[in-house]
Amino acid sequence: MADIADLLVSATFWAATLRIATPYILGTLGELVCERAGVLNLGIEGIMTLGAMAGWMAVHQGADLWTGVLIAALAGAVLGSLHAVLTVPLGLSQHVTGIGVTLLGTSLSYYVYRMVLPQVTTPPTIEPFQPFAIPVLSDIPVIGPALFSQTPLTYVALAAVAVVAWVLYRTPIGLAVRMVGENPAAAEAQGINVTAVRMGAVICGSALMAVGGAFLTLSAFNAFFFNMINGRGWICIALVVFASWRPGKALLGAVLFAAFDALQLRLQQIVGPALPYQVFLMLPYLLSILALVLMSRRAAYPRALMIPFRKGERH
Amino acid sequence: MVSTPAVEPEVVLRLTGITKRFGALTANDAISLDLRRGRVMALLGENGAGKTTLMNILFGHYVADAGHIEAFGQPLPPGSPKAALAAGICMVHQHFTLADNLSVLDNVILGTEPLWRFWTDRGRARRKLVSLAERFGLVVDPDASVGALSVGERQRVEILKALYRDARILILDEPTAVLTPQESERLFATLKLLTAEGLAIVFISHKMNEVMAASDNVGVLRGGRLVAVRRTAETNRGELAELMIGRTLKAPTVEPMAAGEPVLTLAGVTVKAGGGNGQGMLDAVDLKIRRHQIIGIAGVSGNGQSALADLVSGLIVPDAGLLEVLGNGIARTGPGAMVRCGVARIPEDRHATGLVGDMTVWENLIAERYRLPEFSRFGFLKRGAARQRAEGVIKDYDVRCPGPDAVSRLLSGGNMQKLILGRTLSYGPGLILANQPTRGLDVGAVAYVHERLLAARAGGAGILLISEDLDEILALSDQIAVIHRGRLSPPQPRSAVTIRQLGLAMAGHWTELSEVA
Amino acid sequence: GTGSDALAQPAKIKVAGVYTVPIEQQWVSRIHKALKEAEGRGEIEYVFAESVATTDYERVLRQYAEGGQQLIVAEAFAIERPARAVAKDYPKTAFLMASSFPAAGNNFSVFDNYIQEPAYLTGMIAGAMSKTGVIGMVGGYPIPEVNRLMNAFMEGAKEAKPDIKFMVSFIGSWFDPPKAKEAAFAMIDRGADILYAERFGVSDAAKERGKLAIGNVIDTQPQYPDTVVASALWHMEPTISHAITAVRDGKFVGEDYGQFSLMKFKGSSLSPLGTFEDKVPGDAKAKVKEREEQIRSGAFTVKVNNDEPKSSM
Amino acid sequence: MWFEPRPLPSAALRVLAPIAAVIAALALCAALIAWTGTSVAQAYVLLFQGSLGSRFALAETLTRATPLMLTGLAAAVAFRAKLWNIGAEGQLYAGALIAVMLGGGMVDLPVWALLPAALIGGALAGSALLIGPTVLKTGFGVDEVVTTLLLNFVTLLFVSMMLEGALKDPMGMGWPQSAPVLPEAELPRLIERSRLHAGLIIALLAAVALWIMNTRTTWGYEIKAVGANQAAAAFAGIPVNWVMLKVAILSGGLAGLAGASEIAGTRGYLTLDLSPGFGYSGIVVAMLAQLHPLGVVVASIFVAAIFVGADAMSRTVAVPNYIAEVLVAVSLLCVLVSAFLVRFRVRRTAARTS
Ligand SMILES: Nc1ncnc2c1ncn2[C@@H]1O[C@H](COP(=O)(O)OP(=O)(O)OP(=O)(O)O)[C@@H](O)[C@H]1O
Ligand SMILES: Nc1ncnc2c1ncn2[C@@H]1O[C@H](COP(=O)(O)OP(=O)(O)OP(=O)(O)O)[C@@H](O)[C@H]1O
Ligand SMILES: [Mg+2]
Ligand SMILES: [Mg+2]
Repeated sequence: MADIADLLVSATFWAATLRIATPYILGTLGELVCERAGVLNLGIEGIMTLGAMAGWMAVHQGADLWTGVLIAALAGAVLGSLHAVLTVPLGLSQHVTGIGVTLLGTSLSYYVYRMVLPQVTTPPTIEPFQPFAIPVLSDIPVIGPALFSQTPLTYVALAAVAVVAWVLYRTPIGLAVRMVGENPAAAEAQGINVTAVRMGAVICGSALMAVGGAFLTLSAFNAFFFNMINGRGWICIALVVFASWRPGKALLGAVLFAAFDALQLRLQQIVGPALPYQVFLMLPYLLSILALVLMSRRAAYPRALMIPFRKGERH
Repeated sequence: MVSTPAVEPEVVLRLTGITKRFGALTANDAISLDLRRGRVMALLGENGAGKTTLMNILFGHYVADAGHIEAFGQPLPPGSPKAALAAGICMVHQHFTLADNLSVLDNVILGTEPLWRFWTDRGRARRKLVSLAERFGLVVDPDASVGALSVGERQRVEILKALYRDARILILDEPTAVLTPQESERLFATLKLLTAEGLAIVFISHKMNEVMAASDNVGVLRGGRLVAVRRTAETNRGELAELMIGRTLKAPTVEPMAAGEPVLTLAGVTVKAGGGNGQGMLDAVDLKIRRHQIIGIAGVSGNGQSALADLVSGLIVPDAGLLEVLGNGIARTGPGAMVRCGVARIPEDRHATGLVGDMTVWENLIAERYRLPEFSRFGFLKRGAARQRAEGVIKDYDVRCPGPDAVSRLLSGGNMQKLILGRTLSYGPGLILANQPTRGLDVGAVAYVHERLLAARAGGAGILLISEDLDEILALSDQIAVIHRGRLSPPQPRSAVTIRQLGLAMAGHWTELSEVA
Repeated sequence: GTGSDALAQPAKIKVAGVYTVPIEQQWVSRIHKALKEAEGRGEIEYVFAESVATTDYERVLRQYAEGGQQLIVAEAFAIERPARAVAKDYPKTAFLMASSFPAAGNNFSVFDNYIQEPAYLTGMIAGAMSKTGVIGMVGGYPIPEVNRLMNAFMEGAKEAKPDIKFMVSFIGSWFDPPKAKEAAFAMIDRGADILYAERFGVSDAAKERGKLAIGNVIDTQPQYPDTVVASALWHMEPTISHAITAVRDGKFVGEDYGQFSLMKFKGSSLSPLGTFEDKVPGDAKAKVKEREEQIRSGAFTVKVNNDEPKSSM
Repeated sequence: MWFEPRPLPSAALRVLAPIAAVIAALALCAALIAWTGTSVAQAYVLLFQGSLGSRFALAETLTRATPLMLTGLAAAVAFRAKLWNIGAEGQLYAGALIAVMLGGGMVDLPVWALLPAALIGGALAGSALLIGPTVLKTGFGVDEVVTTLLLNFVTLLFVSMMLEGALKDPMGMGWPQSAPVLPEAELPRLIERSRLHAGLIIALLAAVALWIMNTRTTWGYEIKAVGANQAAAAFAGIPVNWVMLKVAILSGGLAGLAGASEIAGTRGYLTLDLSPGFGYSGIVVAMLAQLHPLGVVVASIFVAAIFVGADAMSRTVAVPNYIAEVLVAVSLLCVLVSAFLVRFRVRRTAARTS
């Protein structure tokens, strides 16, 4: 027990937590932006895979890392706009379209990867982002090494939380996004182009998710693997609900989830297999379901989530 | 307002040849219309005449198939609410367009500033809103969540939205439909202030007295065509009604009848769960309905009518009190149980709860009885029997449709309502729940429904009539009760109440009603 | 029918590889490489299918068998029974399958990565190189193929430093390098200075933190010149050429090819120390050299221990 | 540009639309195939041969179609009631888990009862797993999309725990896999030297039964009404929650049965890679079939044929086998769009009179 307590106050543990959390933070934020605008994006798993592949591939083909991030975002935006076109102006079922987008994103990523790199016997690698200690801040005991010696994309993710929160709650466009997710007819009556705002949100959200995917290949690791996203996208979907559609809570949820994972990896070595490691892995899912049940009655979920809005139709 | 100055003010809005089709239906047919500064133009017309469609085109929700619009001499780009707003046109919709989860301020400022800015100046926005509210007597808390507001307050927010944008042309689509007479009066006082400042107003209403009192001009739509424009001062109710429906209207006659044994008894019925924000529940309600008797329930929507209707429909159970239907004390109630003991239920919203739009006519007809031996055996449907019955109802109730296999979504509202009547009334019920039975129907259909209800009354049914239309209540009921905040006033004979008293009672002043008793 | 015709040039043998994972995966890459080389020498015609879901695995086997492939090299691990059923159905086709179970019949041979010998040697080196006396080991799942190498490695390390401690964790996935990396970081945080890199991702963690790593199956020193000290290499060439010869001569029978992965048959080896040639202490190198000789000569045998390795901290 | 509903789409349009969609999908993917330098025509011919062109190919296609048919029916029956069961994957594993336990002789059963017990037990396990989310939906308004999705992971982890724990095959050399079912618990083969097993018959019977249920029975009637307009159904006296529960039992049961039939029919024992996403593909199948049970049969064979054919094609010409999934994904999206175009016609913004 003392071991575990030590662990929980160690800087390395929290540094690991933040590292593990980064793709979840970005993915959850991306999904949150989509859902705030009223569009469920189950394409997240495929979009993250495509982001991971595209970003990595760009760097492997000679681009620098930040260009890689940009390309990942672009690729995510492109796949996201497919989801956006099908679900917003056409108003197709958001679940099914999302599953189709995931299937397309993953399979297309694998296909392209294999086409570009047909005969490899070891996974080709790139030089990934290195941890970057922010001067002064990283010297603060415990918090410094935990928070401020991360790779740049982690800082990007943390900044993204603040930016998304600011945009949603403090700017006119954010109000428009929230409004089209609550009552698109009302937004339209105020001169807001619902289709454009929803599509824009889905596209931007998808770009964020894709950067979350690219973190895995450009920062957390240096090669692209099939199955690399490994269900992380689905977890983001749950985290959005867990976070009651709020960016701050999304950060909290992602960090909590990651802390469980980091703890699990360490507990295996401390207490050995006292509990099967699967139990730890299950916890975040079960907690999310519990959170859903607890807040279902008063959840401030976007009222127009999953309800299509076609211009010129009776509502 | 009625007196017209010698010089007409300038035209601020001009519609020319507006035509709009939905599939085979022509909702607007070459409509041309002028609106002048500081004037109030009322639009009249039956349900489905195309009033809302016209306004939706004006405001850019729909794009017209033909025709064009000029505001202040400039052509208005079609299909863009944004352009309409920029031209100073604001619209208060028939159904409120507010986001419940957002604050009043958020609802008001949305879209009033360039989208691409780094922040919103809420302080300034709040000051402007508060000063507007004070000037026009539209007090509402800017930080309240819209979901927590009453209907009247929401209406105020809608108007504030328009004022905040410095509207020069204001469209009000049936703004008084959900207000008490007193709230309506307040609204018209506000409108007077606005026109004095030069605002031009279009308002749509079915209430003739409001039209006569508040408008300068009246336009009448029928079947999508603008059949007449009149100076309000130079016309009268009779002429307008005839223009609207093409014939004069005969009021239904209610033969006096001796009431029989009770078919519905409510004693101290209380419903706690139910409608949102504390409204819509029932509080110790007593009510008795007998055979050959129609009891009308008047009230502003959201005061417990839904709970009362749901109770009699079998959708909810009372938390306390006694409910007796046709001699059965109802303990384990449910829609099925109600149907089986002889209750006919006409729901408030035929689209949402009355019919399953994507199912056929025959499927909808058996919805209440599909598990009875009449329509199924061993879990298999007797499709032949069901179709046969559908054919019978189609004939008896004059349901205009291609046949039993027609998809009911494609029926017009009147025919949907006939279908529902056929589904329930043909079994000779002892109790009828008629919840807004004629809402959204054209006059012919309204007359048909009334005729059927009166026939059922003559045949021995007791009828619970819930309606927001006071004229309907006054025309059909033997006795009238008013519901307010879940409490039901004692029923009064129809002859003993006036519209004014009802209006006050609906606003909670029951004493007005009991004084006459 | 494998008979050669009148021409001096013997007909190429048709070989198919069927893999459940992509060909980049270390394990499969060794098989793929050996077959590619045989193809390059003109001995075989080689086709393969990668990332075959286990559900589809039997079909692919059957399709290759139906399609006239003479030798099918594949993994039978998760589909042991169907694979053996297919072999029964196609007695004329030679099956060389990775398996923990014995060979069967006349056409079902088995092989596996029995590279515990070089693993033992890398353990000796790791033991000698560790300053903290703590070694971290990250694996996918505790399966025999992983366990026996880890166990041999641990034995070797203990020979070099009897009081050495181990941390073992399994990440529950074959393909999550970021996660393997995190597991490795966790071990480094707790004092490990040498990591046994069973999965991709572990060496990266070591590299990032300036620690050392021991490779497994393939030589990753070129990618991590300052990190990977030594690796236990697997060479599929002896196994493959034995099988090809057997098929060509019509003498293929069900036998256990496991021995061809032993050092004696050059089926495995200790990688050259390369960049670490001068960094590994001389006496350690000498001891390793000695053991290596003994293993080759048969004077020393490394135990095959398939039990799940446990942490000793 | 906007979309105007068609009052009554013609039958021809409804039949032709999915076909046109599939052709569009093949055309779109032609670009990917052309990228490899392979002749597109040859590739599609090979795809056809590899999926339907021989007895063996056909048997394989049908083998792969069997679980898809069952998960497709699971999705179709649930979606018809607007119960968005995204959890067929987890339910499939739950079914497989129970099937392998019962079929492996964990409970003492007479040999003749092993197979039925494994199948029924598997189906019930799938049902049980969907009942939770359904009750949460009807009782608390918890979105079932998220709960069923999350339960997939929980179930997989649970199965993984069992496979590394209580159910681990003592003869499995440490692999995370269960002991095999007894031979009596295996489904009989339909064709010698192929994997085609009686699970196909079960799936076909299930499809026909569901079709009859949908069109002829009160259950089908209730489900349709609840799915099309829940409020109206409740008002008419249809017990909505109970219908939802029935749907959950059916849907989860079918998905569970898919797992049980894979165990008893093709695999014999349980591993964590029993299903290459059959649960998710079932959704694709159901949508392709527009939720019609007999359509599911066709659609599952179609999806299986694309998978098997593209896989075979990729092994003959140099096209990566990931093309199979790309084709399925593109087909799904095309079918969605085509279904939309059946319901709506596209209109240019008319009469921009300005
Ligand atoms: N988006 C639409 N799609 C199809 N039909 C429509 C649409 N909007 C309106 N209609 C039809 O056009 C006709 C005119 O409707 P509209 O709403 O303008 O009537 P209204 O005069 O406002 O009636 P009410 O008094 O009920 O408000 C009706 O028959 C209506 O069903
Ligand atoms: N959304 C729609 N799609 C197709 N046809 C429609 C649609 N709306 C209306 N129609 C057609 O227009 C006609 C008029 O329908 P509508 O529902 O407006 O009648 P209504 O009498 O105004 O009923 P209600 O007031 O209850 O809406 C119907 O016959 C119907 O076929
Ligand atoms: Mg209407
Ligand atoms: Mg209207």
